[in-house]
Amino acid sequence: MPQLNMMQALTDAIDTMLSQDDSVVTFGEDVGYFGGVFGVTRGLQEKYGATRVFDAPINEGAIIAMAMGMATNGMRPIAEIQFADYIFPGFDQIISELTRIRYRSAGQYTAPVTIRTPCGGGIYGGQTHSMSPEAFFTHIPGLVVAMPSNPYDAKGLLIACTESDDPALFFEPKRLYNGPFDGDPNKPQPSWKDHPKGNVPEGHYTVPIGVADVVREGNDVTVIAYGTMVHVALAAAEAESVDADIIDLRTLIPYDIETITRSVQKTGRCVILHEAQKTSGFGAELAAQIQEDCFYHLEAPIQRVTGWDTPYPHAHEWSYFPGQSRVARALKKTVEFA
Amino acid sequence: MPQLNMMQALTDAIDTMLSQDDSVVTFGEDVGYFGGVFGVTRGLQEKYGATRVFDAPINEGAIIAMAMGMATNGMRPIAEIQFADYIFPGFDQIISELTRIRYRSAGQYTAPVTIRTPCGGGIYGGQTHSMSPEAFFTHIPGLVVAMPSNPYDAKGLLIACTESDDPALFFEPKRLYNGPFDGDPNKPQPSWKDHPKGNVPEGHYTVPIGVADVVREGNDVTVIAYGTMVHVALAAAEAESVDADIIDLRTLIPYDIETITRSVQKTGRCVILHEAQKTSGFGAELAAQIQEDCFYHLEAPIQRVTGWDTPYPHAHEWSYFPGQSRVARALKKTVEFA
Amino acid sequence: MAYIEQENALAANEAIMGDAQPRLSVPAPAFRPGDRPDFSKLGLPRPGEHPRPDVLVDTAQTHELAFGLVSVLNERGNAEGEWAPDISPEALRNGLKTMLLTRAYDDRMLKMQRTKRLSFYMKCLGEEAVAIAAAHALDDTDMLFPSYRQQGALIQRGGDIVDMMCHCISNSRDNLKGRQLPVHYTNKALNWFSVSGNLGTQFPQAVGWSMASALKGETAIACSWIGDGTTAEGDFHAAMTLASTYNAPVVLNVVNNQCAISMHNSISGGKAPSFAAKAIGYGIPGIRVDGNDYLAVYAATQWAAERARNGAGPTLIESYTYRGEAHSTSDDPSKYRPRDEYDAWPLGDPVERLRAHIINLGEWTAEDHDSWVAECKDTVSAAWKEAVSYGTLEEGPHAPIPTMFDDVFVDQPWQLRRQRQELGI
Amino acid sequence: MAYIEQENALAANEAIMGDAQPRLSVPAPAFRPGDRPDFSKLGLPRPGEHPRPDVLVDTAQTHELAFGLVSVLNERGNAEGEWAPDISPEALRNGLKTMLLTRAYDDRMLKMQRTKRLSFYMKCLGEEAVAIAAAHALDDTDMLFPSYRQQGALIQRGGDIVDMMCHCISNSRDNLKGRQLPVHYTNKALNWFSVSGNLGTQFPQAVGWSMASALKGETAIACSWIGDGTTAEGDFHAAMTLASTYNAPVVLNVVNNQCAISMHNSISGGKAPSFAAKAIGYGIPGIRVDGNDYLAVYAATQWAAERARNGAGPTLIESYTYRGEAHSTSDDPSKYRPRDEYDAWPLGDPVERLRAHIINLGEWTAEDHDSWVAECKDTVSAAWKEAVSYGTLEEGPHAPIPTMFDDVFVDQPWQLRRQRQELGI
Ligand SMILES: Cc1ncc(C[n+]2csc(CCOP(=O)(O)OP(=O)(O)O)c2C)c(N)n1
Ligand SMILES: Cc1ncc(C[n+]2csc(CCOP(=O)(O)OP(=O)(O)O)c2C)c(N)n1
Ligand SMILES: [Mg+2]
Ligand SMILES: [Mg+2]
Repeated sequence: MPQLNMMQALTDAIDTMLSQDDSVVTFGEDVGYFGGVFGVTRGLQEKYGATRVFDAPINEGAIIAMAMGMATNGMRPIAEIQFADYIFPGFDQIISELTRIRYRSAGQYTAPVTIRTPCGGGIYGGQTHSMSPEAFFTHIPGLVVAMPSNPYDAKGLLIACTESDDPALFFEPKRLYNGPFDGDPNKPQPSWKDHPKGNVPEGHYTVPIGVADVVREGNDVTVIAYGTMVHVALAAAEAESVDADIIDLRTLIPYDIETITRSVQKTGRCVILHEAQKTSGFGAELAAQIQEDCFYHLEAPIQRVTGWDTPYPHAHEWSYFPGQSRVARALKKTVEFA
Repeated sequence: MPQLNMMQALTDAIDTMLSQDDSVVTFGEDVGYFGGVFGVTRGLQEKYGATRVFDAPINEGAIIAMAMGMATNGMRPIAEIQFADYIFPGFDQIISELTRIRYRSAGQYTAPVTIRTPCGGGIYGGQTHSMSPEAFFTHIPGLVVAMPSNPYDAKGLLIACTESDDPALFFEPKRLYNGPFDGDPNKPQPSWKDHPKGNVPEGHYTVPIGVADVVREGNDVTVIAYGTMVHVALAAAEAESVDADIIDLRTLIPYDIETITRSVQKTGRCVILHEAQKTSGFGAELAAQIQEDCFYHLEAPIQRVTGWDTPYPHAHEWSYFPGQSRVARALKKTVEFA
Repeated sequence: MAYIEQENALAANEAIMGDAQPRLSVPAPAFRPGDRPDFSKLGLPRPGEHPRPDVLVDTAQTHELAFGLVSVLNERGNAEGEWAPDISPEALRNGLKTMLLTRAYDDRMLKMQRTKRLSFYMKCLGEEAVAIAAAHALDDTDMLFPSYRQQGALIQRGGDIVDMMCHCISNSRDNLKGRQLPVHYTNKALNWFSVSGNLGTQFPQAVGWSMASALKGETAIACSWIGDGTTAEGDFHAAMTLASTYNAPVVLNVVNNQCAISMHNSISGGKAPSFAAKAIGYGIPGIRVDGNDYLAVYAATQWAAERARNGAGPTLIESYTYRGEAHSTSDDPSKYRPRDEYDAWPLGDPVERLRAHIINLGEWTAEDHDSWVAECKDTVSAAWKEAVSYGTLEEGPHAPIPTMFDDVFVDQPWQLRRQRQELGI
Repeated sequence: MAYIEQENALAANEAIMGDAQPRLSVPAPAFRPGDRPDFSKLGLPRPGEHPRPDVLVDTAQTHELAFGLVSVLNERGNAEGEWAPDISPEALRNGLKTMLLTRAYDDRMLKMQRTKRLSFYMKCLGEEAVAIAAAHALDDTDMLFPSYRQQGALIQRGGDIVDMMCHCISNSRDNLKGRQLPVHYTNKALNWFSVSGNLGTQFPQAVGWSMASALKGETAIACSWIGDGTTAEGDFHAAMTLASTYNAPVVLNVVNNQCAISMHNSISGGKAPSFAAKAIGYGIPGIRVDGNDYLAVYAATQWAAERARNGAGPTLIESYTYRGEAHSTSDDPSKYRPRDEYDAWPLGDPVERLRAHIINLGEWTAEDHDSWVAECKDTVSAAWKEAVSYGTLEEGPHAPIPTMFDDVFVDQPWQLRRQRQELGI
């Protein structure tokens, strides 16, 4: 099996879909000839032509509306939003239209659109190239929300989203494009080369929507994470040798409540991680549901380790990012709580 | 003191601000000559002229951007978004601009804009005239989010928001415009006429931002609600004679954590109510924070009674609305939990 | 916006030009309650005045059409000029009949709303031709992306009156399972998209739909309508930009009925010479047409559709008309415009104008007309009786409550399953 | 978009017109890597060709200006025609000097980015006149709402080079406390708004700002710039609509530098004859100007500003120019356009063109030029040395970490207080 980084795995997924299904098209800002500012669609216009892989005007609402219109006419568009920070001009088309058309038409029209967008910080992108806006979208009925943490899942989940008849929002943690970044900016950039999840099968396969992955088995505390924070959690647990049960959520909506409750009922303790700001972040939903479903089993308050309730600052990026030390502190505090 | 309904109280608040501060202007769709589709600005254009009270093009993003531009030039605009369901074309201007200008300019520019918008269901408005989208906005750093439950608070809070140098989003539960609706659509529409909170002082006064109001003292369970659900909670507690401590949050961001924890530490039990869909609703944030701050005191899981995770249906409006019976069931369940 | 409205809009404020300093202008309409509406200064072009360019004409040659007004039917009900379309008497009668049936349907539904049998309703009085003549000029395989005021086009497509009523009263037969506000019809079988409550969102979607059609090598095109007020939304610009960039086979209509609820079109249109003129900046042909002239609307739509089908891309059509009724049953226009303004409207009634034309042709008589009007009345009464026999909003039966949780996702996720159980169903 | 680009865009696809069926067109630029760029067919109007209408002219009389190109400086560096502005030699020299200082600043910052002293940088090579001549034509009390490529206007306003550098390296002297990406300057003291990373958002804000100015009876106007690609955003339409409706005293600029990162302007501009032509549909004067001609940009801005100050409202100015450098330090244009395309660009270099003009006037010499260039080099070197003495992004010192929690709200709410404590500061 070829060893791919996350960008290559995503290119591979789109290539696979374009080749097997004529109804698949992909477009977005700089997506055509150039192949995207992160190169995820590089080479695809040459391979499939300018009417299946093309540039789109700089209007994120237009991109999503175009995708939706095409989808209601039998296509399966994969639309790229260049940065998650720039998805908001398209927010209305997502919440009012894309995710409602099936419901309001009682199933007469469906819009199998997949929206790909890079998210997260750690690249000195400042407040407009670093956002993790996933929580907003988890409050929208009818939208699948996914965020992979490695190349294998990235390809399999993107194919699953594209083939799903539900609209899907697919977040790509850009700090993971080149390697399993564990939150330590001072270490040399790790690579997917020698990582098991960099092993990406050729051709078609899927990672099921709604199924989490337990990336580390443990008994003392459950850690729920997704995207970049999965690798931060692994490193922090390692460093503090905390016997953590670490869950890579992979799909946020619908999230895998069975895997979560099974784990929390085993450990009795839970720490939730995300890079996005804390207040009303997705960690709030998880904590609220867990305390309801696992009340008897909880031996400590559920902790949320997240970004701060501020925009993502440029110079203080590493004071904002919920890194290993903050995660480790929360793990210890939770494990030792009595 | 005059007895006003909620629309009159809001008109009074805007009138008060327009008369005392030349920098206050108000605009929105149908806000000018007509006075708004709910009549909240009725009579004000005649009184203050077409350059202080005026109609705006049907572009919610333009309305918010215009307000922000004016605010950075010394004005205090009160912008109306005709229905909360239609605020999303303006979402980008709110999250990327209005709420960030102070931060990204390090305080050089500020945008004291107040956005008023009617929210909530119960008027057979269907899925595009019934939304309660407050949760989305509670995840945005830098935005005050308020929702009054009665005419007295409506006037005082709107004045406080207008005078605040922070941008504020002011939700008006439209089902309360004419009376303290308690969730029972079969009873005759109640009126503010004979309600103590319909007693609205003339002239200038404020209800402080960030301070909740305990509308019923009790010992067995804490109920946290805002807007219409405050009246549903009161009626349900009455009907089931549950000794509930009922908190009217009034301000969602920043929310009054002291009042909440004081109450939950007293009762040991908590039920959270909102009309919006459940998943990642504002109830999630409240539950997550409460289980963290009151872990030792909690004797039962925190319950969320909310709208369903679907668009607001037309015919089944009253099966969607979290009415008295659902609230009562949650209260009993929580009080009896052991 | 255009013609005297604009001058009056400005007049309504202090003079603008040549002021010593910047001065804000807030446009106002020519007439408010109490004023005597007088449109004599409107100075519209005469019917037949505009030449009809070849459908493949270079866009740069079409600018005239955006500033003028394509009109075919003259005062005497005769067709004039190059735009006069070639329509069979049979088809003309059908057009007239459809407009009358739509009007009868609207009247009935309004009455029923007044007696609280509907939660809400919206009429299209005076705008029947805008939707019906356009649908008439298109193929049945072309997809329509309407706003809430093109019910006439649904009826033209063969929409069943009983079904439409069942939707409006959310009963057990409502094909939308009671989920939507009245008049937000969806009918895929008739290539009618789903009416959205959110203004303008369908405009760029129509462009995307038409692009897919072209990508698949199909000949079906898309047609969408928005109102004058809605042109201010970003989605108008999104649609025009997409259509221009990709040369999409789509007909984009702006129904300029002079107002948006209470707001005069000069609030959303500003100082624009016309809404059709907005097309110039996108390199798209823009045509302003007399929206109360069935033949003109038909001709313009046919021109645009033929252009699109031949690979020449999009057209923007502004239908210049007047909203004869309240915005909706929640509205009271007497609060913001003269009660008799509609009577003073110089472009007349689309029904009367087409009627006169067909009578002139000797293909229709006053008797035919009266008997059809009577027939329509009976049709809608009978339809209403049948519709309510399937239930009403107030008493039901509605779609079963559990269906409320369907169609959010393809498969119900655990959250919805639990919520459904919580509701005890 | 306009001229040969469009023909080529279409040529790049199968023929469109007259096809038997709808056909999607995806525009492409005239030249890609490997092609020999040849703009000889561009056929631009000659300098001096356009008459200059009175500033209070009726908008309807201005359409010519939207399709043409206002140009003043001819091949020989002489000013031609009615648009030739009256600028003192002193002021002309200042304009030239400011362009050269801006260029020296850009060069230095790019070098520093290449050596990892900055996280990111964006040059404005070839577009200096677009920003500097416009700012020059405005009053210092007029508020500027720039994009990230108008640093020249900030320098024209007297922006301190050291302060600008300190922002770009987020050091202890950064007036934005390290919160913003480099080049996202804010400088209220100089009536320079806050550069946003989100494209186009400042355009309607500028309109709102200018409306407030008019409401307060002040004479200051607003001026904003966006790029060709950004015109596709809804905020462009929002700004144009607001400006038209309220007759706002604002100058709205579209900097058409032919591309948006890798995308040719025909992706966002579609088949539009020009970006200036978009103004027609809003009833706003649109002027396309030679963006590499300092005098032409100055003249058009002055015309628009005077019009606004006299109560005649907004103007849209398209500056036709070419992005001489990469989009940003994250970009590699050789991947999508010919390396030598800039050299082939027919409108030349704004610096060389103004230089030739002032030399023709006998107000500047080659020696003056060289010594000023040298002086600029020294200035920026000295400035850089001073700037880094206040810290760098990598080593700091930065603004104190706790300031990260300031300015979110006027008063820190409990959430932020707690978070600050959690960070242990
Ligand atoms: C995004 C959005 N904003 C506001 C509204 C509220 N609204 C419904 S209809 C209407 C007026 C529309 O006027 P116009 O576009 O001229 O269409 P008309 O009703 O005249 O046919 C408004 C403001 C809405 N439905 N959607
Ligand atoms: C809303 C939004 N979408 C996308 C981007 C990413 N982006 C940054 S610059 C740019 C290209 C802008 O091109 P143009 O408007 O022509 O300006 P130029 O860079 O050529 O000066 C894009 C797509 C953004 N910053 N904001
Ligand atoms: Mg209208
Ligand atoms: Mg550009």
